[in-house]
Amino acid sequence: MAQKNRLPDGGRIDRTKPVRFQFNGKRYDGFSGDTLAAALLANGVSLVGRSFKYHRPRGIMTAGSEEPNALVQLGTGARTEPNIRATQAELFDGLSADSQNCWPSVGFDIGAINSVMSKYLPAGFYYKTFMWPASLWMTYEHVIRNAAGLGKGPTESDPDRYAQHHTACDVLIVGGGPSGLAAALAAGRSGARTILVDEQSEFGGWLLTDDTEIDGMAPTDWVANTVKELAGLDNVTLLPRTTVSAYFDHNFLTAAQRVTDHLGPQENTKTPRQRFWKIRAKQVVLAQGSLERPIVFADNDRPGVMLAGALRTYINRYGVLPGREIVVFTNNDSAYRTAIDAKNAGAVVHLVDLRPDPDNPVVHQARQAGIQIHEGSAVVGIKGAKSIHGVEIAPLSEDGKSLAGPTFVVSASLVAMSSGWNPSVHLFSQSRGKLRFDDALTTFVPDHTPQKTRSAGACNGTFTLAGCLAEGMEAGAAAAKDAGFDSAIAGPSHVVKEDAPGSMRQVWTVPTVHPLGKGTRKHFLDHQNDVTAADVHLAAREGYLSVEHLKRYTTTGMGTDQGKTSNVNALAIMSEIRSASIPEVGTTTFRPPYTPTTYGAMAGQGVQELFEQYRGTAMHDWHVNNGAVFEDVGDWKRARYYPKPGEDMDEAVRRECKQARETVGIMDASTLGKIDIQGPDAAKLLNMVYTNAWSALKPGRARYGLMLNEHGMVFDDGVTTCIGENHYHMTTTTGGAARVLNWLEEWLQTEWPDMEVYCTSVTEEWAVATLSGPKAREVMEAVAPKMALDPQTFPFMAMQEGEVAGLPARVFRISFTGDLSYEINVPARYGMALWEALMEAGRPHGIVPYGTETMHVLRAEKGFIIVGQDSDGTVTPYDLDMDWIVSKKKDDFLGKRSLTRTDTARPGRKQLVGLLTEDPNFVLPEGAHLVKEVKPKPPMDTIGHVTSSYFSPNAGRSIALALVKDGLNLKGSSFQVPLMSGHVETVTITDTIFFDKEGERARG
Amino acid sequence: MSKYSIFSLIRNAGSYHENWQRAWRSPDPQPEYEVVIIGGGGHGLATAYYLAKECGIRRVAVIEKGWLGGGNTGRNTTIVRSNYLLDESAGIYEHSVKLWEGLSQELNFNVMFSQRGLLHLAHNVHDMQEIGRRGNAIWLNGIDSEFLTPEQVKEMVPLMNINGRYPVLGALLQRRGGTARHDAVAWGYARAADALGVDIIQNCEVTGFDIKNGVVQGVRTTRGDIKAKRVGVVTAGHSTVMADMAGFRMPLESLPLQAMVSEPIKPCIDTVIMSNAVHVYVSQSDKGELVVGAGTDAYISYAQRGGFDMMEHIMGPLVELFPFTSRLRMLRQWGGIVDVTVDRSPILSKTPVEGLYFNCGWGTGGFKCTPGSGHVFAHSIANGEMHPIAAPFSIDRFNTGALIDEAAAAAVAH
Amino acid sequence: MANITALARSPLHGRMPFQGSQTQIAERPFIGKLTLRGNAEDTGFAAGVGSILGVSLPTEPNTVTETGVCQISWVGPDEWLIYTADGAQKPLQERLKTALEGIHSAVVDVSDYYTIIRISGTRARDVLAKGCPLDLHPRVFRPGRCAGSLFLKAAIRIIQIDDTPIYDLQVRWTFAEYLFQHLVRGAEEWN
Amino acid sequence: MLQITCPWCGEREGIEFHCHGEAHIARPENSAEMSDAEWGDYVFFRKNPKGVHYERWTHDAGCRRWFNAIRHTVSDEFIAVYKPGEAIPELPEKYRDPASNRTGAPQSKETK
Ligand SMILES: Cc1cc2nc3c(=O)[nH]c(=O)nc-3n(C[C@H](O)[C@H](O)[C@H](O)COP(=O)(O)OP(=O)(O)OC[C@H]3O[C@@H](n4cnc5c(N)ncnc54)[C@H](O)[C@@H]3O)c2cc1C
Ligand SMILES: NC(=O)c1ccc[n+]([C@@H]2O[C@H](COP(=O)([O-])OP(=O)(O)OC[C@H]3O[C@@H](n4cnc5c(N)ncnc54)[C@H](O)[C@@H]3O)[C@@H](O)[C@H]2O)c1
Ligand SMILES: Cc1cc2nc3c(=O)[nH]c(=O)nc-3n(C[C@H](O)[C@H](O)[C@H](O)COP(=O)(O)O)c2cc1C
Ligand SMILES: [Zn+2]
Repeated sequence: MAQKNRLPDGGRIDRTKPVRFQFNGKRYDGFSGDTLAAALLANGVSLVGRSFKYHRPRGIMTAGSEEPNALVQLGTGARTEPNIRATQAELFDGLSADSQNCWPSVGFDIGAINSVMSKYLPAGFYYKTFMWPASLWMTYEHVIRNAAGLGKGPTESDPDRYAQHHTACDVLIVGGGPSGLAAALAAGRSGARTILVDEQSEFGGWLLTDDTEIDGMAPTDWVANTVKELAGLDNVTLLPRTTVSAYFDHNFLTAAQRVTDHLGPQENTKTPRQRFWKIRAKQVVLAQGSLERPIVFADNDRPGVMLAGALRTYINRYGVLPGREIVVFTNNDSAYRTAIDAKNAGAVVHLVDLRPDPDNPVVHQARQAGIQIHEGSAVVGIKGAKSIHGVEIAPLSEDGKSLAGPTFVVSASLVAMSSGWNPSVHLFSQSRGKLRFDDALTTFVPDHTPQKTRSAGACNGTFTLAGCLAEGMEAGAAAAKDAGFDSAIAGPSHVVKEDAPGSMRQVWTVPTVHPLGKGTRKHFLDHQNDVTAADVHLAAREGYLSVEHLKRYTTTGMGTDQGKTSNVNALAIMSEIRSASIPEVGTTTFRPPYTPTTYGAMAGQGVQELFEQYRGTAMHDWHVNNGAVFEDVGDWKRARYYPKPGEDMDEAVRRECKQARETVGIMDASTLGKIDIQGPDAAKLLNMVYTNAWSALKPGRARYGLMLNEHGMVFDDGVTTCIGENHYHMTTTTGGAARVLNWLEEWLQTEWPDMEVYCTSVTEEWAVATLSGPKAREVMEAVAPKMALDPQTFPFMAMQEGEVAGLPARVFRISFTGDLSYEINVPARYGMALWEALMEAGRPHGIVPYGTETMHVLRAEKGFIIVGQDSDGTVTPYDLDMDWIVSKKKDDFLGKRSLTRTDTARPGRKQLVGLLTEDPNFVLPEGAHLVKEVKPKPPMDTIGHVTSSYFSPNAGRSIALALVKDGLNLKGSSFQVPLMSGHVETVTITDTIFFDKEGERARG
Repeated sequence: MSKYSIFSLIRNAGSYHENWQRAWRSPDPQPEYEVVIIGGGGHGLATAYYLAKECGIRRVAVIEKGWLGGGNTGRNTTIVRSNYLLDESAGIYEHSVKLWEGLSQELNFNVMFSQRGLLHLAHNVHDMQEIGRRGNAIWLNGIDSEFLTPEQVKEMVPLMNINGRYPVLGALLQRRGGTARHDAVAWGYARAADALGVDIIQNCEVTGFDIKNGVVQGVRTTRGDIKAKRVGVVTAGHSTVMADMAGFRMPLESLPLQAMVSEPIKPCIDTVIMSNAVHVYVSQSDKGELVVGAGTDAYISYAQRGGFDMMEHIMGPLVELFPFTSRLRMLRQWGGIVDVTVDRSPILSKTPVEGLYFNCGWGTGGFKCTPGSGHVFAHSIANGEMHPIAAPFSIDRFNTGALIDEAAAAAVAH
Repeated sequence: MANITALARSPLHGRMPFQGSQTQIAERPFIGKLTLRGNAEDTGFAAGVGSILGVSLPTEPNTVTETGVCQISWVGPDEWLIYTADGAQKPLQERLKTALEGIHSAVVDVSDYYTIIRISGTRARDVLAKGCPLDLHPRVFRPGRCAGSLFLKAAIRIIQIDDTPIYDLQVRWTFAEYLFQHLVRGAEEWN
Repeated sequence: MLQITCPWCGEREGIEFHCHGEAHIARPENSAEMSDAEWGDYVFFRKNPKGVHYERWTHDAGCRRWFNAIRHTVSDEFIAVYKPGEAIPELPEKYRDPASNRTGAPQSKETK
């Protein structure tokens, strides 16, 4: 199809590369180098979307990332993306996009009823209604929710990959227009590690639009030369298509690079779609340029109203003239160049200038070009809704508040507006920079920032090209110098011939025939969120005078464009209402990101199967191969049970439990934390961190200990063994390993630096297999023929080094099951060999591998606690009925003083007890509560809760542990446990040992 | 106060919305009030409202150094729930949820309290034990509480990945939980309090106290001294700064807590979802953004912004739990200053200075208690004795050891 | 003791090395590793260690000393890691212990606590940049330097071997798989 | 993300570090004689200043050492870092704030 608005030549598009795409199901042609917006305009498509609230028809307003209107749904299926700015989406073959927030079509949208109703829907209307009847709110809300939102999210997983990239540099330059390029030259030539970033597909910024010569060259030639020089410097990194999204403390900036987006969906997903840069810069040069301000006039949102600079970009950069009859509406000189270029491209142009007597060389040029200039006048209305067919113009009164003459209409399909330029101070502001209001430019410019950053060029309020180049050069050189590089060779300054810009005339709200807010016409500020000048007046009237209240009440600046085109206009109008200066009104806070940033890119490659590590032991593969079902314990994968075909968890666990007590079981205990502790003061350290006494422990002997935090609460437990003189091997819970090591280091390094102790984590150094059960010794005898295994030489709570299955091993006679147990530690590389040898040797004795679930049952049968399950960070050793482990003799240990605080020492605290259900087959759910008295329905007063609960095959019944108020004094009493299901179970409080009360088996 | 309703809206549309009244006045501070409340966040405004409404004390001023609701009230992820483990917590948060349930009507301001349900996901055995205990505790406290199977979770939230690295094993649901429109809460209380005569004074910073013989006499502000025999301090992240002015310390640390929103999209998540093991929480606002949050940064900061690390830490979990979010985009990120106690429970308390009351320590989770806290705090100040619901939350618990340790016991905040 | 080396398995046992055109990634299993702790300013300690290793310990932070037999890297102000041939670590540990008798110090065998993944090739730096916050630019990080840092959620220690560049990454046994997979994933885009 | 200077390793990315709150809180040696309130003050009550803060950090991913830092809690600027046992550095003039008793060097010169 013919691109009816495409100019016969010119532009930076590649006319040899036609590109086909679809919009709203219709096929169109464009060229490589187009953005979707440019291609749509080339094809004469001006109606692109519908607005958020009123569903007003909207077109394309800008040519950059500040676009508030032209948001589209890009792509389909798993790759669909909502809210993509048509002005940023580069065209590729097969691109397909749709209008969003409209139904059934963008041309005929039912939601446009809101526009008709708009007089009932002013800012904040929802706070005032939908309150009656109260019960209907959720229904109202449902309707509101469905009406809101813009595009649709995908519903599938993302097929693309993303990557992150850390980097450091001497000088980071944000923005590759003339200022940024000049800065990059200076910094690059100095030898500094320099990164130049620009969010567009090519460097050049405004120079891709403008025609002012530099050193006698066309600006694009200068850009090409400059980029070529920079590309040749290996200390310079060039990052086009990369948006610096955020500026954090200490010169840390993030940037999102679109690696393949411009190519469309990729078959080879190994190349990341986007790369997220994390940059630590010694020095930063901000050269972000400036954004043009729209003029707030009646119906300034119609498709066909665009920024003057944007129109010029479409003409010069994309070779598109989106209308043949154009009205350029301005308060400053810069739009004259648009008018001239449009005229030269063949359009009929009217210039409407708010200034009564513009008089600058460019004005004369425009006149000479045959452009009619309406001075001291304004556009006061638009004819047409889905497209423009006429523009109403009228002269303005001196104060700009009313019309000073009759309105006349000129035929036009396009309005190009300019109310001046706002420096892009977003990143500067994010850097904690303070802004200053510049009266001449009527906008905010950078003032000072605590970070090592400089602003140069248009983002610094410098709008001449010569000024931009000079400032860029200077900033680049100074930044390099501050980063330690001599910049004497920065290069000569550039020669540019241009006119000084003339003054401006601000009319913050252009009047129309009707008083503001009273006619059918609307003066839009925030196009995306449909906030009008009248809404600002309403907010002020109702007392939402603070700029922050204004923002939140009207939602101005809260859309996906974050008010890039609207904020200053909103402030200005508020300042007029309040008769305050604009700086008094102030700005809202600039926050990251500069433009919306893909979550996938920020997540990087750590997603899906690479989300988080699976920590597996040296024997992990064996468990997998033998059908283990795993559970997550922190980031460990632990074998939970080993079902035989047809078994469920209960059945498997019952079998494992029985067999482990009758013959011998084997468990992988490698995950326990292990810390090597050495030094003359090792015992002293243990005495401080454990509640019990450690001085007397002999080499080869082990002891159980409890650790408290300074609040007096149990936070870890484990067995520590004396390996040799001044040398200990501490074990911790699986989840507590890192915490305990940090705890020891904290005290050693900060509080007791004189203690001579070194701690080294050895958790993964050792693979650990535990043999447990009456036949354990027989198995050991088979695999460790050289070890003395008789209980006299190798008793309970002893350790011995030797050979097991031919492997170097440390064997501990400690037990978490209450049965005769050996914890066999070998270097991790032999873990699998050890395990296989033990299985082999155990086979004649009926060995059974068991998992964590069985371990939990076996230890509960013995009343052994699991810290974190039977205790929860509010439990003292006394609460656990473990007075025996709290030394009465030691002067001090961590947490000691807390145990005697009023509340901690109070009787009647929750204490750990055993529970027996009335029905021996009923297993209480963990977390169920005991109550004083069952009532027909809650609330009921509870006295405690079940912490552990299992069916114990060895006790032949269900067993449970519970924390119960004053539990230790209530043994023998019965209470009830009501469940949500309606079932009420009666339980009796007992002690915590359900099996082998004398404790003979472990010593065996 | 002229009433808001659909009728007033239609009527005002007729006059081009030119006759709406100011939501609240902007009075100059008077030399003396019966009660001064420092801090114009939700809690402070609610306190003032209930003082005027229920305690008959109308000579009340709320002193706010910036703009109303500009503290954590204006920057939180708006989760409301009362499914807390411990009886003391259940007491105060459920008291609050009950007030939420009639709040729009009470204030004649739609605070958009949306009881869309709130899910706590359990991803491992330990989580299951935790929700088991908490779910039962909540239920026995007479608060709604349900256990869901993974299949039921999937049905409620079809876009959730329940078979990820840490599969969903179950969930705890509070149907009466949900969200509310945070700004509207501040504005609604302000408007209603103002209508009862409360002076709301913005852009006025309290810089010191007038204390004689251990008894508070008034406050010093950037707009002059104001006398008051009873002063309530409700300054969230700045509580220790205030305590310092009064000469004592508080068991608090002020940490950055961040949140972020995505670009708005059509409804896709209808519930509030919280996961501790995968460490992210998400809901979708009425406007369409996904509101996402996580834990605090780990260092004290009054900068009211967070670092990038914490944001980044949320991304993996977010995409893990909701793979479709990978192609969505973050629109805005911000931070608040939250005052965190060791036991993650608030402080509502008398202080060493007579007549000076503190309401703070809400940390990462006090928005939900805005009505409840204001209500019991108002009664405490009015009666000179802490309201029974507030009494357990005294500062003294850090000395006696009677912590209300939601953190240790349940490891859930927000 | 019987010959048991055939029974040994490393954490990446059975994993094929990644042989890309621009990046190569492979495990270097079974390197003897000792953690050495002590006070470098204590002349007894320094002399004792020197007598066994033949060199003085690197005391400049994040540097490596090579002896031909051992590679000794600085870990902290009182902590070093010694790499040596597999099998040599136990005798070395014993000799160090003997030489340091009576001096507060510790020598711990951590050979299996960690493994080493070697990454090399022209894209090695870019692959590392995907998860490691260290500035590895040749102006800053060179052969002979080492540092403890992170690769995403894995704690690593990194030593630069030469300018190719080649890096050795030391990682805990249970994070080896995670690190390896991430490095391979990171390298895939260029191969 | 902060950039932090480890007294040993030099400038490193903040993700390698962890903050552990207020520094220079000596563990009381006479806890048995302390009242609940005195003990509670040691365990729970912190300065939490808005301004200059003396705090403890560890270089977890690097050299695993604890060290002290002086940081401004509004600007998040690191004013100084120092090793345990080293004398507390003098505060530059511009950070001295006589109005607040929370800022300024800790009372005890102990550098534990
Ligand atoms: C990112 C984030 C997410 C959160 N998510 C949730 C959530 O999902 N659910 C939930 O329940 N809670 C959440 N919270 C916590 C919740 O926001 C707070 O607990 C709650 O809003 C506190 O309210 P407030 O009124 O006490 O404090 P604020 O709203 O902070 O009000 C305190 C006020 O005191 C003022 N002030 C301070 N000093 C002075 C002075 N000297 N003079 C005068 N005025 C002063 C401040 O300017 C401020 O306006 C979140 C918080 C954050 C930051
Ligand atoms: N009144 C006027 O006529 C007027 C007004 C303003 C600007 N100008 C002209 O515009 C030019 C300004 O030059 P300049 O170099 O300062 O600005 P520029 O607009 O030419 O370049 C800025 C560049 O920064 C990029 N950018 C912005 N934010 C970014 C981000 N977050 N991440 C990555 N890239 C980002 C943009 O894509 C753009 O390419 C001069 O030629 C000047 O004369 C003229
Ligand atoms: C629940 C919630 C939803 C929000 N939604 C948006 C939004 O849609 N657009 C937006 O720009 N900001 C949104 N914000 C963020 C605010 O703009 C602002 O960042 C926040 O209130 C903190 O204030 P500050 O950034 O001015 O410091 C939202 C904030 C909250 C608490
Ligand atoms: Zn270090």
